[in-house]
Amino acid sequence: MAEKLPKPSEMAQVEFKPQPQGWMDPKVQFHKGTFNYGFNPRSAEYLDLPNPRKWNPTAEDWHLPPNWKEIILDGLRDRLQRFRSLQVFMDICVRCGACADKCHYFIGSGDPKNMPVLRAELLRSVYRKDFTTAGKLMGKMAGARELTVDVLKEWFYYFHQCTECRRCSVFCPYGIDTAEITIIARELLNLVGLGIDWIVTPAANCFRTGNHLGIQPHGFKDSVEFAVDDLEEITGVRVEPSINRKGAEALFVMPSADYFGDPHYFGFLGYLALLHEVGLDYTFSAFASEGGNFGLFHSNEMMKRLNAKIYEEAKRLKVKWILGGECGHMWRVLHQYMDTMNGPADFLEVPRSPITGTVFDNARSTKMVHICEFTADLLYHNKLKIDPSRNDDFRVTFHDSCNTARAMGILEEPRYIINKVCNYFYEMPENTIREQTFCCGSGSGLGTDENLEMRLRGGLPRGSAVKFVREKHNVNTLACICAIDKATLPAVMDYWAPGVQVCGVHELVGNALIMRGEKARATNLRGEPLPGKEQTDE
Amino acid sequence: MSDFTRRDFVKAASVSLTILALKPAANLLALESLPELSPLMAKRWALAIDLRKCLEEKNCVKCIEMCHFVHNVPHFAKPKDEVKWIWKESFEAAFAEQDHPFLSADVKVSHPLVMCNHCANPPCVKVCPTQATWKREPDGVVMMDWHRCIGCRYCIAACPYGSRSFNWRDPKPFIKKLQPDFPSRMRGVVEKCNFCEERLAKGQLPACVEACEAKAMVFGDIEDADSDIRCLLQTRFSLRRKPSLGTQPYIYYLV
Amino acid sequence: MIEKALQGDRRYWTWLLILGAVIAAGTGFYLKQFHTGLTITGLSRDVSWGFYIAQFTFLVGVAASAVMLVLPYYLHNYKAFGKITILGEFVAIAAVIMCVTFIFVDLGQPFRMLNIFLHPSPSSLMFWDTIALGGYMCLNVLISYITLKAESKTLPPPKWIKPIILISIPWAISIHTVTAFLYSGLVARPFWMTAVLAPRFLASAFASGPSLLILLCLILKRFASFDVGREALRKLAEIVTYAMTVNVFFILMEFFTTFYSGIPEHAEHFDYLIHGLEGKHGLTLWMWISWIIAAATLVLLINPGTRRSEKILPWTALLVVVSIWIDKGMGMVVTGFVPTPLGHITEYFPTLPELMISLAIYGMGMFIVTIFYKVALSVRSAVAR
Amino acid sequence: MRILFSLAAVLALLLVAYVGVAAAGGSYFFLVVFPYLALAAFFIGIIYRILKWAGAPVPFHIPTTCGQQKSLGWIKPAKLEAPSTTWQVIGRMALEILLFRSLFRNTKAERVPGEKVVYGSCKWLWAAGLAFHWSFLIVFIRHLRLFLEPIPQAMIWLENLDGFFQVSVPGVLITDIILLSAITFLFLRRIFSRQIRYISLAADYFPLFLIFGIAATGVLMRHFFKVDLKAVKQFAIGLVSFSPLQPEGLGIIFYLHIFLVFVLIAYFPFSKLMHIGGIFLSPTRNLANNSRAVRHINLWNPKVKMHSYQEWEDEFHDLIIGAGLPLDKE
Amino acid sequence: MNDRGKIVAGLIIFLVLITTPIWMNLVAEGDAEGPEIEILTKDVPGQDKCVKSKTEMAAQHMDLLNTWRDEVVRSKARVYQTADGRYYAKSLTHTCLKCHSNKDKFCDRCHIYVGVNPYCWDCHNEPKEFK
Repeated sequence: MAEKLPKPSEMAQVEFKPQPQGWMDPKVQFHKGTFNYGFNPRSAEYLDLPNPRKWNPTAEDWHLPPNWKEIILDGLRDRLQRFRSLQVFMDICVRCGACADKCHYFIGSGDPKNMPVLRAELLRSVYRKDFTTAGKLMGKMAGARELTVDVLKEWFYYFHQCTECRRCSVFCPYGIDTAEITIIARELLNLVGLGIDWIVTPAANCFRTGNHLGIQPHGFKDSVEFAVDDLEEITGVRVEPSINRKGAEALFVMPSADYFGDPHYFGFLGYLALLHEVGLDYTFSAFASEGGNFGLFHSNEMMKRLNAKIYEEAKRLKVKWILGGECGHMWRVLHQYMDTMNGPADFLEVPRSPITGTVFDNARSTKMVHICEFTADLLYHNKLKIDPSRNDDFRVTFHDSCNTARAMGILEEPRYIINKVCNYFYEMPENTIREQTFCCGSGSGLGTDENLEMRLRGGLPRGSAVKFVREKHNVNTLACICAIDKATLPAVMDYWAPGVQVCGVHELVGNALIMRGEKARATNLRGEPLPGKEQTDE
Repeated sequence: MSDFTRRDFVKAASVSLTILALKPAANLLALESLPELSPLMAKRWALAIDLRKCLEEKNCVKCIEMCHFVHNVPHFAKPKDEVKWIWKESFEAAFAEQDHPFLSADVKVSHPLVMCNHCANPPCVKVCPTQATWKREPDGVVMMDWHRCIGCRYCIAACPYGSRSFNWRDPKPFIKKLQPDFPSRMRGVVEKCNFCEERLAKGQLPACVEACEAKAMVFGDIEDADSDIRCLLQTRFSLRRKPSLGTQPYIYYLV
Repeated sequence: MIEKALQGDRRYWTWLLILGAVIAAGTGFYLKQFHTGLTITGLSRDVSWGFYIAQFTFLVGVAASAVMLVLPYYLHNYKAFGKITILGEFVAIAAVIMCVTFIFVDLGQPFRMLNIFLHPSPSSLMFWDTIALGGYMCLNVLISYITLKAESKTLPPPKWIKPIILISIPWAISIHTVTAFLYSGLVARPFWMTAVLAPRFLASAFASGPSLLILLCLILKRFASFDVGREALRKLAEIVTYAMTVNVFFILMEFFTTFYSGIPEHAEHFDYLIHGLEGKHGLTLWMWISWIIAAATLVLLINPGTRRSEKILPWTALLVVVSIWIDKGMGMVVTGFVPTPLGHITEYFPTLPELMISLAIYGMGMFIVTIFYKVALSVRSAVAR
Repeated sequence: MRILFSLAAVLALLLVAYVGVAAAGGSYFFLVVFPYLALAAFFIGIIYRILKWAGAPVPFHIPTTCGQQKSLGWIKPAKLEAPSTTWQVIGRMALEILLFRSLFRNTKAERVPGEKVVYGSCKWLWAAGLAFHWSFLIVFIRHLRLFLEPIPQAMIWLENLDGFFQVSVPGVLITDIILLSAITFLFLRRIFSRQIRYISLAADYFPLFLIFGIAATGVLMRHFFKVDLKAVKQFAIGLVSFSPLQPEGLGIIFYLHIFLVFVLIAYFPFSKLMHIGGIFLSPTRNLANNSRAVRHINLWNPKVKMHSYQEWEDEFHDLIIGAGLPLDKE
Repeated sequence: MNDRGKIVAGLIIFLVLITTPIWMNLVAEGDAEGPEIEILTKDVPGQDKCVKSKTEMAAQHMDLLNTWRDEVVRSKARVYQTADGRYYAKSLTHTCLKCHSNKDKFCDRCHIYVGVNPYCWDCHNEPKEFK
């Protein structure tokens, strides 16, 4: 597929491409590279999803159930009653257009239906037709349209071109959150079996094994041990993490990619080194071996099902609180949904760092602390010995992950850490960071090669911002705190800002951390020679 | 504008005269209140002040009092706030160019009346940014529209005769006796002698002229060769203030 | 971009708060003036323009002086001014706003301000001054907005702005020329009726404006760690040197013409300044201070050693501003009324309300400059980051 | 098409009022019947809409955080961008509602050579929106002088301030000018921006034309086709004290003006204009970012099929043993 | 989370605010007719008609006065001809106030009622003969 991709200079020539007859005319071309394939029926069956079957988005017939329209309209009615957000967002948009050019997909594709307002109108037009008087009476003039198979296809296409990054919501004068609309639209699509495999199969894996990748207990153990060996080789210190151990102080939960993916893995080494160094009494869980939650991309029910294991394990293992690794949507769920769905966590204690004594009051109900909060606190209290020069080969910029930035507000902590452990840190242009950060282009379960072109288009704003600091400050490293970022941004960087690698913040911490009893390190966690050690390494 | 206005004016005036003749009882109110029954009209109004006659009554201020009464000119105790339309000035102040050490003692100690000169080339009119002051055609009265004046005081800076006053504060409380037939002014506007244009319209002479018992002031149409003022200027030597500035004042001083 | 003005450190907010308090206090006095009338000022029938109009005149010069940056930078491509041209434009905008506000508070009937446009009088220089100042402000707002915006996006400014910048150069000259004409065409005021008034205004403007900018640059260097660079400062000092020299030269011209001809109407005003008339000499001390300072600054400026010293330069610049502020402000405006056309000597001194209102307007100008500078420097630092 | 439709609709409304009054003499309808119908629609509609929104629960706690969260004591939280207490939320909402905080943030994306995109701040929409809404509010408040007897002094002050510049008689009001200019800008923006024209519906143009019509007829009535104000006030007070009068001396322009006003009032609850109520209920703005500190309750928290640890342990029993991990069930 | 109470409270506040005219009039027991305006406050023989019709005057008297003012001050045109051919001096204080001699009952009552604050009276005064 890669050879079919246009060159960056061509792809960057984006034109605004409205349909001449207006947007109400549903028309989708399933152009290869811009959409995802339907789910594997076996995964759907495992999760008891409706209408499991083999189907292909490019085919004319999607094998919908005969009463599909009724199902969707009933589903919409039901959700209007259950979500005030949906009702309000359906009713109050004034189409001021402030959100239009805030979406990375719109900026990268020029497709008007990727303007957040129009993405929402796809659903709103149907809502108007069937749930408002004006729409029933005036039809098209009131912006209403009939729900047809073509409209449904349009939904499938465009609601899988939204990464639920919420950037539009920041700019909307009413805070209309397209992520919320996309979530509900995808729930509706799933009611008639229109899910994509890249979401449903990881969800099924996660439901069964505890993690998206389907790693079974022994695999998890092997991964951890492998990392312990690697870390010993680099630092000379053998850390001793435990798995499923009862009575530890804290349970550590991370996205499965951390111990199975690259470059996540180096961050995982960082955690191991750090937690060992400060002597936190923690344990992993092979069951709660995934903090990420593809259920978020499917439906709120699925999210709840996949999330339940975390509190269940915390209770079973009798820990006092939970520590969470670097991940974006994982933290969206943990921060905004977990306590509501699967709480109250009254069997846990308000998190308190045993090293510094800091009580994490902001997590007093959920009882789960972000690793960056934990580490920033350690650094602030000078509990770590740091040699930032070990990261001198990295000229770093920081990519705020959408979920941690706009659904959590964790902006300063990672920057504080990076500034402590690195000597060369540069911010990207200000309208592309913090709450205005751009998505990697692959969030919300869209990080597959099936839709690579769309991912790269969506990655243009981020790529362009990185390219800016690359040219200006010779930045070569993009740090982030999101597993999907780490998985998908390398491709985006290779395409838009070649020469920039992606790493986790705790990889940088692990590099700079001086551990007690460590040997003279010759390489960083990636096994690359440390600055100044290139010759002696021979 | 001037042509139209004049025609309009004359027509209106003659019409009202006609009514007077034809319908003596019908429009009583209309008639009574029509001031144009016999307006005084001129090609060019001018005023001659006989300095000699004026000197005879050194302490006479009747003209000033009358003028200030009929026009609701306020009286302020503080000279800073002062508003005046007509007043007496020392000879050297009024006629600096004519002043020299050996002037006759009479003249030296005289205090000529000064006021707006209703110049032919009024500098104040030129500078007004809102046309709140203008020279009325054809009779040359330098008019002021107190509804329009923004109080920038550019005209005060421009007037070489110091004829203009500014209402530094609300004048109403300082009007000794309110004369309700004439408007008072509001604070923040400039004012000056208006040649009694409101009296001319009613067929009356300027208040100062009327008030002068010594008949030291002669008011009339200077373009009319038979007018009294023309005769006086023909027979007597007269001065104008600051003639070198080219403003062409229409107040003449007979010496 | 204005959002940059909303983020600042404690010092920034304290400064704005102080200015806000000054503005609030002055507004209180203005309400009093609005209610009672201009009687609460020191103005009188004889001296009908005073401190407000003096400040107006001085500030028109400050506004016009932006051209001393725009011209070398855009016309001669003088790169050292690249960093400060926009700062000059911002000062110009703030100065024009202050000018308009000074006129506003000087009006007897401010509600009727729009009559200037509703009943335009082309024969009045005030009409032309309104157009010149308004147009100049629009030009500067447009130019600084467009160029700063391009800078914030790291793009070159659009091509169409170039001709507008070029128009702004003669326009800057025009504002001060027209303002000089405001005075110099009045038969009633011999003190102002001199053909050298417009050139003198320009010379003093090009001395005081850049001096003010030198001070602002040094303040920015001290408090906002923004260095405009040694070369730009030196060039500014050179401009001040030439302009101040010419300014003093023009003043001497006036002295010659007046005293050699000896026409009393002309000479009396100068007599009043030099030694007072009829025992009234309210301005004499001030004027002597102004002249002595002017002479001192010439020495400091012409001598390359003192001109280039960054220790001495701020003091020199301050002295230039003070000298011209006195000379072109009260000295220029009030003396036109002393003696009056009738030869009376009425002195004028600003009252407390007048000074407080003026202070508030300066406070407002500084507020605007602070905010604009904050925006510009934040945009720059964001781009440079 | 959508533009013309909306324009035609407003013109048709004007025609209805004109013909209704001028030809058919339906002043009773326009002064009594229709106003009460419109007001009834307004109140019932608004109550219905708000209660309908209120009827749906807020299942999840989903504020959009536009700044630093409150976490560690030494990190300065963005109290108004990521509020963590009720008062901070009120502050955020106040900024949003009174000053249009989010629109103030607006940027414009621009493509530049070298495969790059840059974003410049773009405040026109914010400025015009703010000008429009505030002047509309002041115009609305000003009109209360026709409904209140005696008139509160504050309203006289407001009117005097609004008419500060004494131009013409009666004086031109600043807010009238701002309102008309702002709405014109908003309309032109909808027309000339390709993106916005593309997304605009008839329902977007119609209120613009309607409000423009109201403002324009109001200005025409104030300055060009004057009507007897006393009659206007008699009508207004009669209306709100439920003893409607049909005073003499009301020109046709008055009927045009109030007919459009009451059309707007009646239209209000059934249109996007309800954003005035919706903004208060927007869960991304009106919730505190204290999701981990205070548990949010979902009233319909669903029962879902879970995969429990025991099921997991049973399925992977041998593998767990093989890996040497502890079992829960010995 | 149940916030319906808050929403209903907010709705009630909104309704109370927006219905200000209704309840304020209930409280004030406002009279919809407004104050009695005495049109003719002095009977002047021979004058039974105004310069324009009553309805026109009610709506447009300020226009008329404004025009009169400009014409008298600036154009020296001091006589007004009515549509039916009568002639009047253009004068608020002399012509209008002759019949409507009670400024309070004729002008002020209505102006206060509709909240209009003309500044004519800052300078112009009721002529002495009407006092």
